Amino acid sequence: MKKIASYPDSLTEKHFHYCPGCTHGTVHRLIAEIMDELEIREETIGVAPVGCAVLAYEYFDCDMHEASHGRAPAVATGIKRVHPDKVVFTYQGDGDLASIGTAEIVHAANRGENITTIFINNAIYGMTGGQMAPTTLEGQKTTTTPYGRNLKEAGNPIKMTEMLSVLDGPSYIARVSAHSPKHIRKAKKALKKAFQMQLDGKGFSLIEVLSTCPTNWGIKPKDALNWLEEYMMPVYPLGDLKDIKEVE
Amino acid sequence: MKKIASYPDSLTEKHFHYCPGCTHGTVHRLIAEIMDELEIREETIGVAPVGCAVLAYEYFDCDMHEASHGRAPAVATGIKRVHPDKVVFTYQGDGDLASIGTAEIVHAANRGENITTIFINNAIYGMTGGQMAPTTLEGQKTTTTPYGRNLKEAGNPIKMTEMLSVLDGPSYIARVSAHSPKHIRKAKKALKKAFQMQLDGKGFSLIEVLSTCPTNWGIKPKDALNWLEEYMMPVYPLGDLKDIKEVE
Amino acid sequence: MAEKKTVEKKVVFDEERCKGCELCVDVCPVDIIRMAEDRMNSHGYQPAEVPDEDQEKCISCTQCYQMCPDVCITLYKENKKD
Amino acid sequence: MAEKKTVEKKVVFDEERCKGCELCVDVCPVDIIRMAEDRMNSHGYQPAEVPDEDQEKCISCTQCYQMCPDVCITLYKENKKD
Amino acid sequence: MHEEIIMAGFGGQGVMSIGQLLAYSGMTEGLNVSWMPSYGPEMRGGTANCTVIVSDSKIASPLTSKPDSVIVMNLPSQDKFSPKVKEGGLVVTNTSLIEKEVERKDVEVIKVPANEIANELGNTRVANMIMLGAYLARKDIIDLDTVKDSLSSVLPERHHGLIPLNEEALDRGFELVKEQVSVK
Amino acid sequence: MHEEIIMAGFGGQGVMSIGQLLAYSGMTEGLNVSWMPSYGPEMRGGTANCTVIVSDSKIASPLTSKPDSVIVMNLPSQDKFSPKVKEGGLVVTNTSLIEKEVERKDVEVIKVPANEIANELGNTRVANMIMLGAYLARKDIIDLDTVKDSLSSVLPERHHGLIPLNEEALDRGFELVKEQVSVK
Amino acid sequence: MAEKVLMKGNEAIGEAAIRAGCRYFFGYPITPQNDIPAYMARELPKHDGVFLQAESEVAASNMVYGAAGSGARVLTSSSSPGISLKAEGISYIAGAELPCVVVNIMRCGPGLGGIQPSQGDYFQATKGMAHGDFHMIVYAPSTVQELVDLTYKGFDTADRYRNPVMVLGDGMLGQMMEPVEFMEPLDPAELPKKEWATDGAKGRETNVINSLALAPEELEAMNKKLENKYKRVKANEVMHEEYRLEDAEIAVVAYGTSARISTKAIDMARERGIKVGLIRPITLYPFPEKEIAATCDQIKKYLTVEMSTGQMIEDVRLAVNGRRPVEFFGRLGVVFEAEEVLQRLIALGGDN
Amino acid sequence: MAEKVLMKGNEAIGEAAIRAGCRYFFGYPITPQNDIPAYMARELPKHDGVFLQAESEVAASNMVYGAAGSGARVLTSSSSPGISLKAEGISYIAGAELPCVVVNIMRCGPGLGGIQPSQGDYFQATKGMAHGDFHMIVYAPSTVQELVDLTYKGFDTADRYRNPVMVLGDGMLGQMMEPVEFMEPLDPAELPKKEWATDGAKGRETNVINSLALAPEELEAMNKKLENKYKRVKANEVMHEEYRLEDAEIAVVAYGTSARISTKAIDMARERGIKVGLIRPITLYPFPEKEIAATCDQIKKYLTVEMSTGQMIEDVRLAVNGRRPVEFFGRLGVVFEAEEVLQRLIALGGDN
Ligand SMILES: Cc1ncc(C[n+]2csc(CCOP(=O)(O)OP(=O)(O)O)c2C)c(N)n1
Ligand SMILES: Cc1ncc(C[n+]2csc(CCOP(=O)(O)OP(=O)(O)O)c2C)c(N)n1
Ligand code: SF4
Ligand code: SF4
Ligand code: SF4
Ligand code: SF4
Ligand code: SF4
Ligand code: SF4
Ligand SMILES: [Mg+2]
Ligand SMILES: [Mg+2]
Repeated sequence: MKKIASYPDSLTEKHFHYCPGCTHGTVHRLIAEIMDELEIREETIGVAPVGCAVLAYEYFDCDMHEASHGRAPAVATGIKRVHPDKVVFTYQGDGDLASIGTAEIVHAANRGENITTIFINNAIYGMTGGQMAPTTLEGQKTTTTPYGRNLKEAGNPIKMTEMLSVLDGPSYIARVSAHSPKHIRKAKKALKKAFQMQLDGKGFSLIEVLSTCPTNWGIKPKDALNWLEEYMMPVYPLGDLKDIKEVE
Repeated sequence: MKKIASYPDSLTEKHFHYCPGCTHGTVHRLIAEIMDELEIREETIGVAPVGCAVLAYEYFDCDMHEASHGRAPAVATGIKRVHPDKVVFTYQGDGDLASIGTAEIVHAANRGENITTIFINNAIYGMTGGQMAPTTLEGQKTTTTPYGRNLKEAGNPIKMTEMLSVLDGPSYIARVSAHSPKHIRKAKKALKKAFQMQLDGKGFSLIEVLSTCPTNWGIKPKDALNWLEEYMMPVYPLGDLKDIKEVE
Repeated sequence: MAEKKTVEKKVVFDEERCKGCELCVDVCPVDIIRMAEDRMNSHGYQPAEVPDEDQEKCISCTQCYQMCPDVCITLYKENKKD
Repeated sequence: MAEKKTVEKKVVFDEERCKGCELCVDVCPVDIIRMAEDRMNSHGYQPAEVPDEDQEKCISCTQCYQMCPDVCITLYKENKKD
Repeated sequence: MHEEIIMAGFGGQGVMSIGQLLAYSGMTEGLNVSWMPSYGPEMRGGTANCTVIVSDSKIASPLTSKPDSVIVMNLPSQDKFSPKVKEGGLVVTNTSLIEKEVERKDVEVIKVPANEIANELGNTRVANMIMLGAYLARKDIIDLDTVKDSLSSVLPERHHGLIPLNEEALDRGFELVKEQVSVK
Repeated sequence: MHEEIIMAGFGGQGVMSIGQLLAYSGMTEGLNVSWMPSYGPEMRGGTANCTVIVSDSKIASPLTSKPDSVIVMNLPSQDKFSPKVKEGGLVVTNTSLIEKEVERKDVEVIKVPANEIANELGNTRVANMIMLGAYLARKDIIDLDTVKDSLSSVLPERHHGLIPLNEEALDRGFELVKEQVSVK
Repeated sequence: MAEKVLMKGNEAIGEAAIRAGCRYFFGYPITPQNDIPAYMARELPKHDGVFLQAESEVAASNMVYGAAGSGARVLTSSSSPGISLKAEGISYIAGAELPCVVVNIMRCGPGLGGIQPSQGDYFQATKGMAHGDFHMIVYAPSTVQELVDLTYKGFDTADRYRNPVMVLGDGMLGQMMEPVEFMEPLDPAELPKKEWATDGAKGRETNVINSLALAPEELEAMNKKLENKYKRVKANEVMHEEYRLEDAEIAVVAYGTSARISTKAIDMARERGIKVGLIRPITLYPFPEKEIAATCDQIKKYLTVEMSTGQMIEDVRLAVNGRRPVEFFGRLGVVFEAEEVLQRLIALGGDN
Repeated sequence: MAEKVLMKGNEAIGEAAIRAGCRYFFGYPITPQNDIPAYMARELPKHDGVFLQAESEVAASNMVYGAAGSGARVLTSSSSPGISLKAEGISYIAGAELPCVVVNIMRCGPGLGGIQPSQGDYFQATKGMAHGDFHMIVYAPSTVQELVDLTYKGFDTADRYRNPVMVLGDGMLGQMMEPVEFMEPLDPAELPKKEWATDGAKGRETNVINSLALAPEELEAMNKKLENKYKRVKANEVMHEEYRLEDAEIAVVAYGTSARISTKAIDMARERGIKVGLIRPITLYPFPEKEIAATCDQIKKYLTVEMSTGQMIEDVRLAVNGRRPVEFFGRLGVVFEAEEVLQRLIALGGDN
């Protein structure tokens, strides 16, 4: 018998602390597989966010740097400027990237900083127990929008990825989803391309991954996958938003 | 003889501290005229930035609130939420709005905060003596890009206004210029519309005004007008970028 | 069939990692994954399993592997060359 | 012409506000604005002026007013109804 | 009277609620009470616990490292907290999920097949109330009726329909122990 | 020897440069020196000034409120700084731009039509050097030649072509005062 | 007397603020204070108030700056790292002399640290919050009831002095539930009008909210004004409490959570015949300096107890001014137990 | 001996950093320190270094966090309000135990304040920089030469202790020109390799830069480790200077600009027969506590002189510990003159 799918080398043995069915884990696996496939584990420095993925540095078996909340792009910039020949990626949640870290991601993108950003959009603040994220949907109930997000008061679900695509700096920006095997495969392709862009020196790339938070959405993992497809995808349509080059 | 143009009522008698030929003054006058014309001086609370316009609170003859650097949109949000029936405007430079204050302007815009923002883009940090702004042009020499702005290292001239136009919150976004009487008249029209939008409760509006900084560009006031037209306008094309409604 | 002593597993679960989210169950096109009802891992989760009798039915589509957020699943396939 | 004692000014400058930037000079279509060479204000600037003899030439286009960053200029026009 | 209790179990087993219920009941009876959760990013799916103190004097710390009693609803909780109980203290353990014996000889152990009884009542989720009832039967600090009366104040309104079931669960736990004790 | 000088004028009149030139020259002659600009968002188009201290002992503060001398190149500067000069101190004033007399009787005043002389030399911008030359003629703290030699170190390279002109300007200011003084 | 309710410290803060007439909350989530924003998000709309989740703590403190300048009673809350991000904004609020209440439910740092209760932000709260010579008035409650009382009072104090007020709690106080009584709610419409607020210059001179002073003399004047205000605060606002101090020879000095745990240690020590009492600063700024100094004749030794490596101890030593030894007991990251303090008291009491 | 050059304090800092092997600068403009970034922007490219103007101080301090974690010698600089914005980042850097040098060219606050020189950030620099129990090592130069020497030394100290170092100057020191000598430049390639740095886990265990510790015990351990480090710092790194102290009965305690102005006042007072000398802390953290305490037998009175409303005076009082009176003279917003200090000394000396 031959192994056709198994635990990637670039993950440590540590069990994820994520809730049952949380797709943070899925994306971790994809990144690790890509590190395996591109053989860059020993060349890579990952930057962990503050958010549910705060312990990402315990899972990725490469050098890791924990950032302060929202500032992963700045931390990554510091690292990349010192080691332009290494691979640097950031992993950020929607609170981290689209709220407190707005300035940092906009400017890292605009500088075309040669890093790869993985942006986990789960429409909520997972770690802190389910507050509104800037990407929370209209009408969605969270602990800080107990009556459902009201656009007049709490603003609109923010389209960070569309917004960043307007800038000149980024080389590749795409939105993918982690809610089905098919989409997960596509997500991996996009992620791999984003890393390849960096290896090719093309500058900033960002992949937004629509992700679930069964715990704070208050539904079962399976239902979370459906909720994502039914409610999130229409607001955050999938696809490439910017691509300066085709990587084969 | 009848007066056909004179010092607006909504300006105090204080002399501007701006350098000779600096178009900050021009924009001040336009705003004051609009306050006069809309008869809103006593209803208006202006928010001054940190930048050359830091003393704007000495010039506008309405209630004024000095903000910390870059945070005028947040300060204005605080004010507007307390006084939703008053007119609130912010006046910000390109360092203030497009650099340190990126997160605050993005989120005020995205919330559709019912305020009016005047964004003075002079492609430089005026007040601090001529450092690179995020809007500084490629190759432009400043004290922090002494060899000319190099896009690879210092990033791209940022298109804040285009970027903000992608969001759902704003009602009216336009770019105008203050380098000739014709353009100044157009600028006033746009500014007035932006205030009118607020009065009509339409939400966030922003007018970017291309402006000169003869002192830190190191050229004569007249030459600055030409430099703006020749070099800035191609990078920052004028026009309406977003408009959810026609105001007659 | 009588020749085989132990089942050669095609679908192996790391039960300690499993959190019983059931995401793998749904995506299996041949419906062989189920939640173990007789045991719990040390975190209190009932792990997913493919019963021995169903192991052969696996068509190696890797859907379950793709879907498992906790990377619990190792998949094997008969060597083609045999 | 002999009837008038003092020139009725159409273009009046607040000389203390003026910073001598010369922006008004350029935009005047009838070219009547010039920099005063004989005086300086307290800030050390030579203010702009329209000489008395040229005041009448002003066509009230307001270009100078529009352009002046320091809002130094007040413009008058003959009353139409006269 | 001064009683320090830790209640622990998997997230979702309702240990926080019985803690609040107990504290609330204590307050209604005019006692000093405090309720303190373990908080923060517990490993997701790990254990949850809270500490309740009921006392007739002022409560200094709402935490305790040597509780008088623990109510443990799963194995990790038993492993973690039963060693901490005071000598002579009480462990109420959920034998439905915990096969392992409490290893200490110097504490009293009350065994409650809480999930089984709850299932009998038709809803696993009231296993917590059964545990609390059992505890209350042994520790006579608060009247069972006070606790029942407090249900409507502590349970969120949408669960008020379940109050009778919860009362029944409290009773079942209570009776179970009263019987055991009287048998002894 | 301890000399505290303030030089002041409109922005663009070059008072900062003559300050630096003086400080640099002092350093070359082995003296302790400091140069301190007024900094920050001066009202744009307002006055600029700097303080230079040249001393044979350690310099405590690089600022002074009672300078030994002031060099003032415009009226606002004269209004602001001439009242601050020590009793018996020196005011070097630019009569090309300042008609007003220095009101104090207890200080020495040297009048230099700096702009006029500079215009004679063909470049208004060297008025500052004329003022410095005049100052140096009266205060014998640093050798004029040292100052000339320092020009190449202090002026930015792109202005090195103007060194002869600057030297001439220094000389003209210097001579003007030497004459006045000898006439006296 | 009002009915007692069982309430979490964090939520009690929210309710107290609303009863104090606060109708505006701007904040950003952070553990262990998330119940405050959640409470405000739920309750403020019922009072026509505004809850706004800001994009960051930096933005939140500037929204507070704006709202406070507009004359509103306004609350923000956060926990340690978030408070650091509010630093610049708070300095502006202090510089512009605006009232507001800032809650810090401390967790353990530095950096991301952990979410365990801690008192490691004492220095920050009382001395070095941000650049420049300013102070917040800092209240240190030790029970849920005091969280309520001091939050409520905080709004008054803030208005009276036009100064930011901090309520300094920790994760334990914020998360625990205790019975609590509330005061009658205040109607914000009946609060005195703030004549200086920016609410549109209708029929009056314009108002300007500002902390800039370019001329050195103005700048000094602005700072002198603040300095004088702090002198008034020091003279009038000090609060502290004493426990079993009458005949004590050892005094524990502790605030907040540390103080409540220390009372138990003191009771235990008293049982063993050790004459020990408690001095509990309720205001950390102004610090009860004179009040502590006044005990020096009687007290032979002081023991400062903190959940930090020793911060308030400096203020205690400044108060005692060398007249008596001041010892320290502290842990951080871990909430200590009364027994641990007792051991220290026994050691100290032993050589009496 | 190297040649003397006449240089602005700010630029001298930049040159000293480069000579110390610093090749990375991340910062954001602010008066009165703009010559530092300008210098670095001009000079770093000549040394294959990186100058990056960050989008904000928050971003700058996090870029420093990243670069320091990657093993580089890295500099950032700002002035008071900007330092407040760096607070959270600095706390992370301290928590993760990373070396870097942070320059604060103080201006006068609070809020926007003014750009006049000030020493109003002493508390912030030495005590309450941000949340949590950590300290920066703080150098307080008083001449341009010392700006150079201490910046250079700062990089070494930072590396040795894996701790952020602050060089605390003020607008006067940053803006003034003085003659200065430089040391030989260091080649960064020859600095000892930082084994802990994140530079790709080639053939080794992975490195993690982190300040998170969720378990209480880990959190306490992390803090204990820091505490022990600070003890070592206190034992080994104190620097101070004395001037005319031998037979003095009054000691002025002052640092930086205040100290240099005070020397003149002391000379003037000496001329009048007042026996006064100067104690000048060069490190503000660790503070020369023992060194000051050692003078208490001889000195009868202390006068703390600061450009603030009185911040360092607390550390002086803690050192003196009540044995002698400690008086204060200070102005802020305005740089005081030697004469003003002299008057105070005369007043103090009068009742000898
Ligand atoms: C300065 C600061 N502010 C707030 C927090 C609290 N905090 C931790 S994670 C988080 C948001 C997490 O949400 P997101 O980024 O969407 O990640 P998720 O947990 O959903 O994956 C917040 C607000 C913090 N640690 N630091
Ligand atoms: C927190 C903080 N950082 C930096 C500064 C310094 N600063 C003042 S204005 C300014 C930038 C001004 O540029 P811009 O916003 O473009 O306005 P302009 O002067 O060009 O009109 C900076 C960096 C400050 N005051 N506060
Ligand atoms: S809280 Fe949400 S995002 Fe966080 S681990 Fe749980 S499911 Fe995932
Ligand atoms: S520095 Fe530039 S922007 Fe500022 S006032 Fe002068 S010309 Fe205008
Ligand atoms: S690989 Fe496919 S067929 Fe086999 S168990 Fe997994 S999902 Fe089922
Ligand atoms: S998807 Fe993974 S974690 Fe979930 S039940 Fe299946 S094996 Fe277990
Ligand atoms: S109004 Fe027109 S014509 Fe008259 S002075 Fe001005 S620019 Fe010239
Ligand atoms: S435009 Fe205005 S400021 Fe400029 S020269 Fe003309 S009048 Fe004077
Ligand atoms: Mg999220
Ligand atoms: Mg600008």
